[in-house]
Amino acid sequence: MSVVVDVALLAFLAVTAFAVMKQRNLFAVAMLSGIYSLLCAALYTMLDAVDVAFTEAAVGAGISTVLVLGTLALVGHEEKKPARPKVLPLFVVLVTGAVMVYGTLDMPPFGRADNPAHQHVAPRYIEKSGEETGVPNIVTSVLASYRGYDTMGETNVIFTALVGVLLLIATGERRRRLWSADERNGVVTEESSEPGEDGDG
Amino acid sequence: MKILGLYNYWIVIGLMMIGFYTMISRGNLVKKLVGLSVFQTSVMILYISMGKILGGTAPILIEGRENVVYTNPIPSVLILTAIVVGVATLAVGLALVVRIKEAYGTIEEDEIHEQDDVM
Amino acid sequence: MDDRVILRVGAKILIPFILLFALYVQFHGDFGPGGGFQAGVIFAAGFILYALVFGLGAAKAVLPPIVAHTCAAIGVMVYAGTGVVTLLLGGNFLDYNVLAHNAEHGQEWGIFSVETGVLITVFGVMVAIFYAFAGRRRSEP
Amino acid sequence: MSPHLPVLQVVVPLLAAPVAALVRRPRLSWLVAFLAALWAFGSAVTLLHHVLSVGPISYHIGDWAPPWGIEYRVDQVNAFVLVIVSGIAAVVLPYARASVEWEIENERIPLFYTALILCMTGLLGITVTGDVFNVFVFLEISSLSAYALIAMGQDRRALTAAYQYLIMGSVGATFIVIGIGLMYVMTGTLNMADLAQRLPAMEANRTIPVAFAFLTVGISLKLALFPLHLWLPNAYAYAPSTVTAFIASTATKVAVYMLLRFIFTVFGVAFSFDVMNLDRILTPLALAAIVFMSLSAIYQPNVKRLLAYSSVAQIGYMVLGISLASVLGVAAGILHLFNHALIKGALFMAMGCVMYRVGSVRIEAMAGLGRTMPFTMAAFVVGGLSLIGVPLTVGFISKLYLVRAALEQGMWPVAVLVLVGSLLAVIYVWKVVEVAYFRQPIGDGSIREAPLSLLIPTWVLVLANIWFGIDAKLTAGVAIRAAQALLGVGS
Repeated sequence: MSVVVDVALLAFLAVTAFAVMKQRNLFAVAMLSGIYSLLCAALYTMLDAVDVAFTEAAVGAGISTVLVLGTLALVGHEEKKPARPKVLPLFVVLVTGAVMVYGTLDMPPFGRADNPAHQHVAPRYIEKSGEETGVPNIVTSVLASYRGYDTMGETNVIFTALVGVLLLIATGERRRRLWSADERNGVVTEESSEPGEDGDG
Repeated sequence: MKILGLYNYWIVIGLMMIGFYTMISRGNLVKKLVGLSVFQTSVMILYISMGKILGGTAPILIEGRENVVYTNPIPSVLILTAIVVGVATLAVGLALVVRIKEAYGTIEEDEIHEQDDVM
Repeated sequence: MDDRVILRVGAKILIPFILLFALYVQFHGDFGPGGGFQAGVIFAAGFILYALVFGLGAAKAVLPPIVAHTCAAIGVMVYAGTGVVTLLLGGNFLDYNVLAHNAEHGQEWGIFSVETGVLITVFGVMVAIFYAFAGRRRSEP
Repeated sequence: MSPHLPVLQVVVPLLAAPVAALVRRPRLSWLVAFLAALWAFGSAVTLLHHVLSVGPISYHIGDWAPPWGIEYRVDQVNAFVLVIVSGIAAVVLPYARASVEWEIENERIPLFYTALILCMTGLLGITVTGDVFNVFVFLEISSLSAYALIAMGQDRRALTAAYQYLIMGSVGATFIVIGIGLMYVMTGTLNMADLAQRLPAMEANRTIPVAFAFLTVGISLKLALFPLHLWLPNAYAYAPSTVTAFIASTATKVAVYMLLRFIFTVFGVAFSFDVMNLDRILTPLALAAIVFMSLSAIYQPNVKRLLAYSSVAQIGYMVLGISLASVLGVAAGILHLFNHALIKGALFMAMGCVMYRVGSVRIEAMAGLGRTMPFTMAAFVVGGLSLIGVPLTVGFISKLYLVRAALEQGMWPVAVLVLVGSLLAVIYVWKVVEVAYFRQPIGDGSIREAPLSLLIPTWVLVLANIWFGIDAKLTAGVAIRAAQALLGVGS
């Protein structure tokens, strides 16, 4: 049963991801990526990662979608160019994918209890966290105590994101006109296409 | 049996490739960021798949029961952090896109390059 | 205005429950899925819903941006401050065992304190980012 | 020394960031940032001293023993990098005050300093940690703040540069996460020392090489290794002067450190070079960077962009040293990491002075500055000489070690290419110097020398270039000990 659901969810995910790539109306893309997150959340629940599922649903389908929609309201929602395949990106992606597949060949099979990842650090969390921290949810105890420092970093990451967003678009008013630094002093402004643009080496 | 055991990973790799391709091949700046999200989310699925133990249960201790198999909590913990990082990156990226639109009047990569070359 | 009455009434009914649910998620995080981060997002979602239905101005009157920014900064300080307190009490950084007379209570306090920090920051950041995007005027092409 | 210094080194700046945001006054937040940088520098020097005299420190955060908890581990290598990052921050911040007031609008300044401290915090956190996932978390702190800081440039191209950096940086970070995940699935641990113990048992496994490949490519994106450097030139060219000076001399250096840490400590020199043959990829790429990027630098009409291309070439020198995988080679890489931070810091700060007075850093704008801004241009000349590698400067020491390391392995063509890189540096430095000293000043002659608040920090770095160029015993000694520690040979 769970295998069927698992396979079906992954198939839906693939279709959605493909639609995200193909769809040129960005509002639709925003909704599709929200759906993608919800499907992921469902998959995480199947995979016993309930905390992650909860977060993905709240963040991926909620906050991210709101942010993308808010941006689209400011920048317009039509992707202009008809998408045509590009050779170099396709090559890079295929190589990356092939390398990944090669890497999975010796990976421990999905879901086995004797996989090395489940043998080393995790058992102590499962056996001892109850008495060591008194918190039944192991994810919470690892997140907030054993690896609490990571979570402090994470809190700082979103604080950094806020600082970045405020620096960029804090005031309702448009920022003063951006100049090419050269205009200001009347020094030559002619900037013909620079040789070496984007590294011609 | 081995192939079936890896099936999950391969689909996820496919998802990753779609996201990565969307990100590096599209010219629209918002689309690139959505591609990035798909790419990152797919990596998260990969992590969560690694943590799953078939027949296990969510890693929340059940009192008074022995021999319960719990799924590995570590990937969950890492991915919770990664989700936050993902949305943080998305927010900064979108703020940049808003500013680029204001400065250039477009969010299409090739049109931006054209303008910079003329300048 | 009148045609949005269902939306307005609906939102007014929903928002208290959303905020309540956020608190439940915060405090139930020890026992079930949830925790500071999820609670912060849900808490922020309640405010964002308010802003969407009643307008950005009304939301900013309830929760001025400056408060949201302050929340974001204070949450980080609560988290790192917990670590500093454990240092002052003679433990390592973020060693919650020293926070109370025995280790288990100490852990409980420590986890509670850092989860609160996460809640405050996430709430502040999410609302402030929403304000920043929503308050920006559309640029002329 | 307080036993908690390794963690306080990072936590104090981390706490200073929200304080700087809360005070909301430009001057006050500058002060907070400056104090944070001073604290970081002081503790880094203390840590380095302690590590050199006593030995590596391991600090268990939360008092959970590794690999269950997160470990901070300070040894000869990262203590040295900590000193570089925090030292540059401590010099750049006094410089920042005037420069930032001029380039950034007043209401943004407090947040600007907040982002600057966050960037430093992130870099320090990456450097000091002994846990691979913690690396990723702090990497994102430093990257996100760097994207925002770069976008603060006055030219609108700063925005597109920041966006491009965000895209490439995020790909890099995601690759690093994939690599970490693959290592985790095979070993079940995230602690570096623990990984180093468990990985050798899996040499015949096909997953570990893939993890290695993803980590290397991801880090190479962050350190702008040719040909993954595309984000760097525009980002350096259009960012505010302070940001360029800080990021150019720290961010890529920390990325180089990450590369060192992963290939030597986590995977081990035997796996990286004998099994994966990393040198066969890194050496040609490093040489290509040195030659092609130096050539590109010659054609740049914007001096900051010219220096940015030169940075990609200089990263080539560092990677070249690492790819030799000998004590002398790795030491040369680490030494150049330090020296190049001094060189580029001084050069970009000199350009910041020019920006402050002239408002442009295009080559034509340098005309006559040798007369109107003598101290600034003198700083540029000394920095330039150091970049070329003239004796009595730090640049010479780096190249000396690098050439010796190459000759030690009989790779004389490599040594020749290092010297060719220096010759190319002569050309692009000369292009600027010629315009500055042999052309008539343009404009109405109102251009004056930069204020002392900019000149003094610039000259501090310039003098450091000479000081460590004459007396290289300290830096070279530390670099050699660091290299020995990384390669695991007698120390």
